[in-house]
Amino acid sequence: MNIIIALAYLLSSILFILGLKNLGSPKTARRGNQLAMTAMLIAIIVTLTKNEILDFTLIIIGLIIGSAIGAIIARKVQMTAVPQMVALFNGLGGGASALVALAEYNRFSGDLRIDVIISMVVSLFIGTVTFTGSLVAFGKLQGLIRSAPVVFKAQRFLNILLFTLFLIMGIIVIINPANSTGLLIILAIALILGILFVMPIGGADMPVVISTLNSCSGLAAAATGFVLSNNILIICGALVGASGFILTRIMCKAMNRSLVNIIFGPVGTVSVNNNNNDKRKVINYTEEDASIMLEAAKKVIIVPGYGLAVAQAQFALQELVTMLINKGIHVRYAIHPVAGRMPGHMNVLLAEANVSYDLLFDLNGINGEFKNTDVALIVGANDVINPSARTNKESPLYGMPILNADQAKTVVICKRSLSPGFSGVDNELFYQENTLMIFGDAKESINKMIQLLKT
Amino acid sequence: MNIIIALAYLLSSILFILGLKNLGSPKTARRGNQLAMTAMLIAIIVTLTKNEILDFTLIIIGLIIGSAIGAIIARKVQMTAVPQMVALFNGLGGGASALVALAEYNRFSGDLRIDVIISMVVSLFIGTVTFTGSLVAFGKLQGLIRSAPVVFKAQRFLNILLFTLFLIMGIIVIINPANSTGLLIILAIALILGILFVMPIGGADMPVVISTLNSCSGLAAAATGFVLSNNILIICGALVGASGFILTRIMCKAMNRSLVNIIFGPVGTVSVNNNNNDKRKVINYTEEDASIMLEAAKKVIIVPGYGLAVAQAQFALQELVTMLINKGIHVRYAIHPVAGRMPGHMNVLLAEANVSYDLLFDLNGINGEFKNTDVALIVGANDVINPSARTNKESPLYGMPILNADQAKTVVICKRSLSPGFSGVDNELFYQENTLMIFGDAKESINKMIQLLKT
Amino acid sequence: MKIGIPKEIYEGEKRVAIVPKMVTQLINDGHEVFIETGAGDKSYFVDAKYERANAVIVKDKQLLYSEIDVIFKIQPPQREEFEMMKDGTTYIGFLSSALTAEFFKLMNERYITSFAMEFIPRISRTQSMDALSSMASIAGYRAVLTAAQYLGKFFPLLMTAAGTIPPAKVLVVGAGVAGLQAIATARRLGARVEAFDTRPAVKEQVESLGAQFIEMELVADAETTTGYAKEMTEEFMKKEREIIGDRTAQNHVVITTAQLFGKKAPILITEEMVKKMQEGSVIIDLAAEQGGNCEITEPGKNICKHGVTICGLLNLPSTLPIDASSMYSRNITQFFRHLYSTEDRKLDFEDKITKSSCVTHNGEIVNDYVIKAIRKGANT
Amino acid sequence: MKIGIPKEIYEGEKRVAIVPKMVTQLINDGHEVFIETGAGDKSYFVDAKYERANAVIVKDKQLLYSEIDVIFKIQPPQREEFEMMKDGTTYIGFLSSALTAEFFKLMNERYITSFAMEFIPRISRTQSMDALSSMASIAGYRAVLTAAQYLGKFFPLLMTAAGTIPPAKVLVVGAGVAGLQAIATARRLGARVEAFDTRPAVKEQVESLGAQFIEMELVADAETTTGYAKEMTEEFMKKEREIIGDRTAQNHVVITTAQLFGKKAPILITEEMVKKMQEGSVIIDLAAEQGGNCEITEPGKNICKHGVTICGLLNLPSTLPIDASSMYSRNITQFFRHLYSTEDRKLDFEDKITKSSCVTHNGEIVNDYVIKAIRKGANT
Amino acid sequence: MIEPLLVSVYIFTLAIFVGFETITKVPPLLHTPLMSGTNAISGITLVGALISAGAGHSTLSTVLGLLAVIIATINVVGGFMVTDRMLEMFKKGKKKN
Amino acid sequence: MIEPLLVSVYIFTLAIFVGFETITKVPPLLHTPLMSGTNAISGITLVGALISAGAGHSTLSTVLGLLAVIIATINVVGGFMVTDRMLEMFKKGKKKN
Ligand SMILES: NC(=O)c1ccc[n+]([C@@H]2O[C@H](COP(=O)([O-])OP(=O)(O)OC[C@H]3O[C@@H](n4cnc5c(N)ncnc54)[C@H](OP(=O)(O)O)[C@@H]3O)[C@@H](O)[C@H]2O)c1
Ligand SMILES: NC(=O)c1ccc[n+]([C@@H]2O[C@H](COP(=O)([O-])OP(=O)(O)OC[C@H]3O[C@@H](n4cnc5c(N)ncnc54)[C@H](OP(=O)(O)O)[C@@H]3O)[C@@H](O)[C@H]2O)c1
Ligand SMILES: NC(=O)c1ccc[n+]([C@@H]2O[C@H](COP(=O)([O-])OP(=O)(O)OC[C@H]3O[C@@H](n4cnc5c(N)ncnc54)[C@H](O)[C@@H]3O)[C@@H](O)[C@H]2O)c1
Ligand SMILES: NC(=O)c1ccc[n+]([C@@H]2O[C@H](COP(=O)([O-])OP(=O)(O)OC[C@H]3O[C@@H](n4cnc5c(N)ncnc54)[C@H](O)[C@@H]3O)[C@@H](O)[C@H]2O)c1
Repeated sequence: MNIIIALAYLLSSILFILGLKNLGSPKTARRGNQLAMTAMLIAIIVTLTKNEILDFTLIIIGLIIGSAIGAIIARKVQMTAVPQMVALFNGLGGGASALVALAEYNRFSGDLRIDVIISMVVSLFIGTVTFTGSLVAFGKLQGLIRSAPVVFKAQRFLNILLFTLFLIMGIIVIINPANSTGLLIILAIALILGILFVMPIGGADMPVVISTLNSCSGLAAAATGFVLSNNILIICGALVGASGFILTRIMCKAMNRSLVNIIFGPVGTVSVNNNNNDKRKVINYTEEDASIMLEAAKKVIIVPGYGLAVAQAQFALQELVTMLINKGIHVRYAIHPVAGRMPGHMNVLLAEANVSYDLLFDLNGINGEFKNTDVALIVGANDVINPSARTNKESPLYGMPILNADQAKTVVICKRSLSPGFSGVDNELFYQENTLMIFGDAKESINKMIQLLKT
Repeated sequence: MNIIIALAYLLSSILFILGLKNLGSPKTARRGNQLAMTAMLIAIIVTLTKNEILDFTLIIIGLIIGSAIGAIIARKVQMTAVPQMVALFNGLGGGASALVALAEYNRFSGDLRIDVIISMVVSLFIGTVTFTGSLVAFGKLQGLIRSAPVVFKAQRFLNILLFTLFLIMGIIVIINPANSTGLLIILAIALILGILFVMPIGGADMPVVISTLNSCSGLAAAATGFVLSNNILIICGALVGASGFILTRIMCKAMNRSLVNIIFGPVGTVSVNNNNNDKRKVINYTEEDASIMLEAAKKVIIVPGYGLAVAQAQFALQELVTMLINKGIHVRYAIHPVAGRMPGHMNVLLAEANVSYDLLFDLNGINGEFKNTDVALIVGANDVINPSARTNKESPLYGMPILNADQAKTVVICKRSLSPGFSGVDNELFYQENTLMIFGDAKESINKMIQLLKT
Repeated sequence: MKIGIPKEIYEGEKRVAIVPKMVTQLINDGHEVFIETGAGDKSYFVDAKYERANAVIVKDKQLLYSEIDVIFKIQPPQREEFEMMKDGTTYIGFLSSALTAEFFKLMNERYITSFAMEFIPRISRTQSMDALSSMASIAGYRAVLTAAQYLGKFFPLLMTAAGTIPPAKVLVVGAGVAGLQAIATARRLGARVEAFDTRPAVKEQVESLGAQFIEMELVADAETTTGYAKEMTEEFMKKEREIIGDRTAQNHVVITTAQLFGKKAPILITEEMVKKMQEGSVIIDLAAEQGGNCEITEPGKNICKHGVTICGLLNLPSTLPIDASSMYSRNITQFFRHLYSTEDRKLDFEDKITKSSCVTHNGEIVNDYVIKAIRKGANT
Repeated sequence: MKIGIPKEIYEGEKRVAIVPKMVTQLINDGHEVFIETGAGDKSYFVDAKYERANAVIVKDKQLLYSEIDVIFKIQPPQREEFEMMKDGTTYIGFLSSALTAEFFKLMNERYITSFAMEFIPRISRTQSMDALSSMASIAGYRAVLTAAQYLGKFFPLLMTAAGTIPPAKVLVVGAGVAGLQAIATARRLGARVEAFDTRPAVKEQVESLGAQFIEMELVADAETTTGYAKEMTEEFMKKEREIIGDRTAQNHVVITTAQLFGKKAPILITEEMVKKMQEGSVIIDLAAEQGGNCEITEPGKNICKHGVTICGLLNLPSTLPIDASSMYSRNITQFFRHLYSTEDRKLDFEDKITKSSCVTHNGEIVNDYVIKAIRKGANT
Repeated sequence: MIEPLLVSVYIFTLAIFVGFETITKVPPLLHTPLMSGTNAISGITLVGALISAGAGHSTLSTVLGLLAVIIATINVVGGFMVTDRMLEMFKKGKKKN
Repeated sequence: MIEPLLVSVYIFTLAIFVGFETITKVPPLLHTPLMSGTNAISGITLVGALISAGAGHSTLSTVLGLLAVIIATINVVGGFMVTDRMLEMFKKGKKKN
């Protein structure tokens, strides 16, 4: 190992670490991505200077083709299609690891140290599973394959069988590295297992699956690093493997599911209203999301309702508002004439919290403003923002003037559940695309937001 | 390197990392220490099984003597003398690294790879500086040496001179590893530099110095690891080096000083009242400290005063109280009859924040309780807890009944400065040994505590 | 249309049915507004303000009545007012306390179309017309102020150098609109407040205002389909009085608001219970209009008996004339707009709100509820 | 010692100088307490309660006076009371409004040792004896309640289906003890409050209660060494009236408390300013006792002029008799305890508090302040 | 023989720790960008592919290597660019698509 | 020749990162225990001392090694014990002496 190359790789690793660190926080994410790009560039250039590399033409061609395709996809893809793109890219990464393992195997044709052959088998297996698994995930998200979970009877049994077979073949190959058929069998098993692994999982759970596969592709890269005794591959692979694992855990938590439940769960779709159509799916957003939206906003309108009184969240709410105002955000309260359970209920509450009267606007005073507002933060209100009062003649609310919170760019709603308010009418605003539902007691939710905005 | 040993070292490293991580948080600190102990035990046992080691008698004797001395000191030392003990131990650690470097030098007597000799020089130098520096710090804290900063004219010049000399000698030795005189000169320079480094720093800044030296002793150990190509030394040394550095930075921040300022500052003592005697020194405690004390408390009494009104901190305060109560802590408010600036001022405030009347106690109702109270949390009050009203006949406050907050086990006082209250009288409670002063706007301080108690 | 606002002649009435701000709105809607001179004086809306809003000030009452199509009033018409009304006029105002045989006779003789504000159904979209709610809010607020005025104690807790003054304790019986407002106001002033109601849904509402709810084994269906309280059995009432009796002796102020729509108010506080109260306590009986929740309440009077002051105040909203007029005026305007919301400004008796609130039309009683009540009265 | 509490005979006075709780404490201190029958009736402390506290109920006033060593009173003695006092008795109560030549003559003739509650120096350790503060607190609280009672508007902001009711705006002039309490109470009720005072230190205090402070170029030394406000130059007063005049036209309620210790109250609101106020506004003049801060205030009366109600209420603390009595009673007890705190129960004229508060002793006027005032009066 | 493997294991372990510690709390709105970013980083396998493709040993190796280079490059370039696009639009606080 | 050094540098760097990341925010009351704890950990140099002392090369090496063993052991044993004492008393929420 040439000393310069080693040190350059070290520098690259450090940049990768810093990049990853920055990627995890909203404020620095973009810089993080750029750091990681730089790191990658250094790693590539350094590798090209290695004297193991004899033939550049093919490499250059490969790089150009790959870059072109990658850039075109990245540029053309619709923002809504990003998840499947990530899946696709991820599959390619895994596939590349597997290919490298195969190439190296071919290069040394059987003359392999035990640790190298172990690494090869691992790299091949994980890389391939990642490859096909990701492709299936891509297909499901892109609508090429039926998104619903595909379950058949002996599935779990088959999985176990195949996995056992892999273990046996793996041992055989490791004992006798020259057994190339064994390696091909492993390849085949991995191809199938990847498909079987993802098929039974429903579209809604795909993000978690992709994250898991992402972690795997990191591990595959690390295994490739073991094959090549290349530290940067090991470090980056391990980084991605570990952080991908953590990310998967975080995502599971956000969905209130466990990973085991997602992978082996009887039915793989999350849907709060099972009896309703697909549109009525609700994502559990968190206070972090709300705080990101609030922080990025220029104009915010707060709509308090009866739930604010029940939660006694007025003090917390006002603290949040003061914080936002101090951050230069334009914040107002919109008070619906019948919010709460008695005339002036909201006024009593907000007066307790010493909210300046100048921040309070009544329906006429503010209803035109929602459409210019970045975030409408609804705290324990329901009927007073129910759009069915405008449109649905059957609704008991029909004819009651409502606050046009639905016209805001983003609507953040804090309440404990999807249950209706005083009038007992369901609220379609909860299912609107630009709505973030934050479930929980309003006071707790607001307090969490305060905490998050402080840091 | 034997594979079992290598893996055992790896395990030990992992335990060290986990131990260090746990040491950083109040709740897990003890477990962290135990993990680190376990890790150390594993590392020692594994080392003893190494086949490089031929002679056990001396080692066993050394271990027994060292353990005995260490255990006796640790057991006998007064809690107040802990800082100097840490300094002493730290010096010994640095010394040990230096000794190992010398021993290894002697063992290979000149026949050394360049990286090894570099590492040796670094280890010897840093280890020795740590050794003498720590001993001086110990002497100052123990009162063996005058604690005040010792400054003489050409000091800085001398330091630079010696350091340059070290660099020159270092290069000479590295070029010609057989030059043992050079090594001894380096040793001598390091001995002197350690002393010169710490002498000019005053007693109050010692903790920061010790932390810096601690970081150095970690680096010395890492350098020793380079000498011996021993990974666990490298890992642990780096861990301690890095975390010690971070800790130093944190401590400097808590003292509102920079490291540079501490080491090169013209006068090395911190004292808020320079014109007063030593007793009137005040430490800047932080909300973290307050929250640790509050969390560990069983009984808490809150004393609000006029500052609560000025800061409009009543809502935050009540939130804090609710949190503490939910944690099972017994919390009450003590309302002094003339707290604030009008009769019933505190009542108006606390009623705004919806504080239940059942939590409020007047002077007669609660004054006997302070002595059984773990923490008295004073929020913007001053005159009403000024003990001079009890004892000092000259004080304008003399004869006014006060709340006996000073009798609580710990007194936490939130105010912006040391300035006096309405009556203009200085308050000796601020300088009492069991008082934590938290400077800052009461609302901000309380809000920080809330945040800290939440995690 | 031509809208007329005569001066209220009911004794002690200080409100006016329309305030200048609403005059402007009605004129913008294309109506004409006639107002009797001095109609707003007692609520500080002087003629000049109406003039500025382009209302026509009419000096003579009779002239006013003869000019207009629609009368906006608050208090039900008295005999002399009937006599001035033009045949076929539309009348809007509170009516429920005046539904006597004589009333119907006079109304129908003159083919007056009359609407009772009380009969507007209480559904989501009528909340802006709901004068019962707006006036009850005022009553609840004033009840507490009156209690604070009569009570010889501070409402809030005060810990001072001159001793600790414990807070006043306030009991609110009946946590409807007025009761809730009373709770909120008393809490604002710093009193310890507890409340009781027969409808279980109220518990959460009371607690959301920071007051204690007094628990009692409640009857499951205490609520009618329209959200009003049902009349209770005598057994239940006995139990309720026991529980309230326990509490009245502990509290310094008792505010009662228990009403049953269209019935005499239930007796919740007996003289026995008053005797057991602390000297200096105050009872504010908001149900005085319906006979009172307290046995010894004398409607319209403040009496002091057994050391307790018992206020049987009537027409509390009128004691806050400025805002009461503003609110009522908005309610009646919104209602009027709804009634004549069709293109051709004809009444639509298919509409639920119009149908429920109309009492007499074209010489006949058209209100189901009234017809039922008359039949029932005739039977017994 | 034998302490006696005669019934207050001053018109409208409902307080009593000692409440049963304090009787118990005095008796525990080793004194005897005699109280005239019915003395506590108006504040709901009936004889039975005193009896339970072991006071001796005395039916005959004359008998009471002749029995006792120390008299606890609130209002200054009237002629008929002087006549009943035994020679050499000690008298404690408010006195400053009664310091006439006749008073001194009567006091000294009978060798009465008299203490004025108003003259207790306002230092840290006397806060528990400070009846001026405790009574001012009550006045501030009652002032707001009275204003709320007279104002035809809600105090709080209400956004309801019947329209948005803007909050009442309250201006407090003079933010001493009474003013601050008024601010706090008005804020509690939800009003928008602004305040003005000549002492700059008050700004922070006003803001700490959530009210706005009206800025004016203040005079640097507006405060005397004892913390009271100084009398201002006429030029300053003119400027002040201008600024206040701007504000009074904006506010619905004006509460004035500006007083200068021992002087006539400054005129801050002229009739001109009243004319510019909104119809229906209310002025509560807490300085009525000293002539009033408003030019047209009639002390003791509520008048309505230019559409504005001006209340010149006197003796507001007496309208909250229960708590006012409790607080005064604690003040006077603490004061009495201090006076006779020596072993031998002799007065110690070296003591600052005793010295400043004593008016007459042994047939002579002993109070420096009073002597100075008399000399000054004699000069002019 | 075993020494390089052990070194790799050490490095792997430490890197795992670094990976665990760096990502601690990520709000859901960042989940996708972060996933996309780490995905691009895992394209580091490109380095391995370059070596395989460039070593020029056998044709099969070279072809496999070339294929690996192409797809790994797609992963890297596409991954970073998509991530950047996502982060850019999200920073402006626009509503989700 | 240089390879082992490079490996050591990699491991050193990664360990530095781990060290930086693990300690982020420590309240002042924990400063002393943490310092004491890391100080004990830095006693890991004992491992080096053991090797020096046990290798039995020259007397000087052995003596130096023995000395190193003794003082490093004091550091380790004393350090951990003092830390534990501190943390124990602090956990009970007693007041700072
Ligand atoms: N103002 C009046 O005078 C008056 C009088 C009578 C009736 N009303 C009627 O009351 C309604 C008022 O509308 P609104 O939007 O204020 O209230 P709402 O429609 O009743 O909705 C209140 C919402 O708050 C949520 N909530 C309850 N407790 C909560 C907590 N602790 N934390 C977070 N959320 C909580 C509930 O959802 P979860 O259970 O999912 O949390 C509920 O959906 C109108 O229909 C109005 O007509 C008003
Ligand atoms: N209650 C009454 O009726 C009445 C009337 C008149 C006078 N007084 C007198 O007022 C005094 C009351 O005692 P007290 O203990 O309540 O008050 P205090 O003795 O006046 O002390 C208040 C303390 O609050 C601090 N403070 C001010 N603003 C703050 C903020 N934003 N955040 C944190 N701290 C803040 C100040 O210190 P920093 O500047 O360092 O922050 C000050 O030392 C007594 O002397 C009493 O005699 C009472
Ligand atoms: N549009 C709407 O949705 C709307 C509008 C206004 C009011 N409301 C609801 O209608 C309900 C009635 O309001 P209201 O104020 O007109 O009622 P009300 O004036 O008829 O009665 C006052 C209260 O007294 C209570 N009460 C009756 N008998 C009692 C007894 N024996 N003991 C104790 N309490 C007794 C009732 O339950 C009621 O809460 C309220 O809950 C209110 O929220 C709904
Ligand atoms: N022991 C103590 O420390 C203690 C006890 C009680 C009161 N005090 C202080 O004494 C001060 C006086 O209290 P008070 O209520 O008895 O005062 P007060 O009744 O004599 O006067 C009321 C207020 O009117 C103000 N005022 C006078 N002239 C004015 C003018 N021209 N314009 C506007 N405002 C004017 C005064 O500044 C004062 O704030 C207060 O600040 C109080 O805090 C101190």
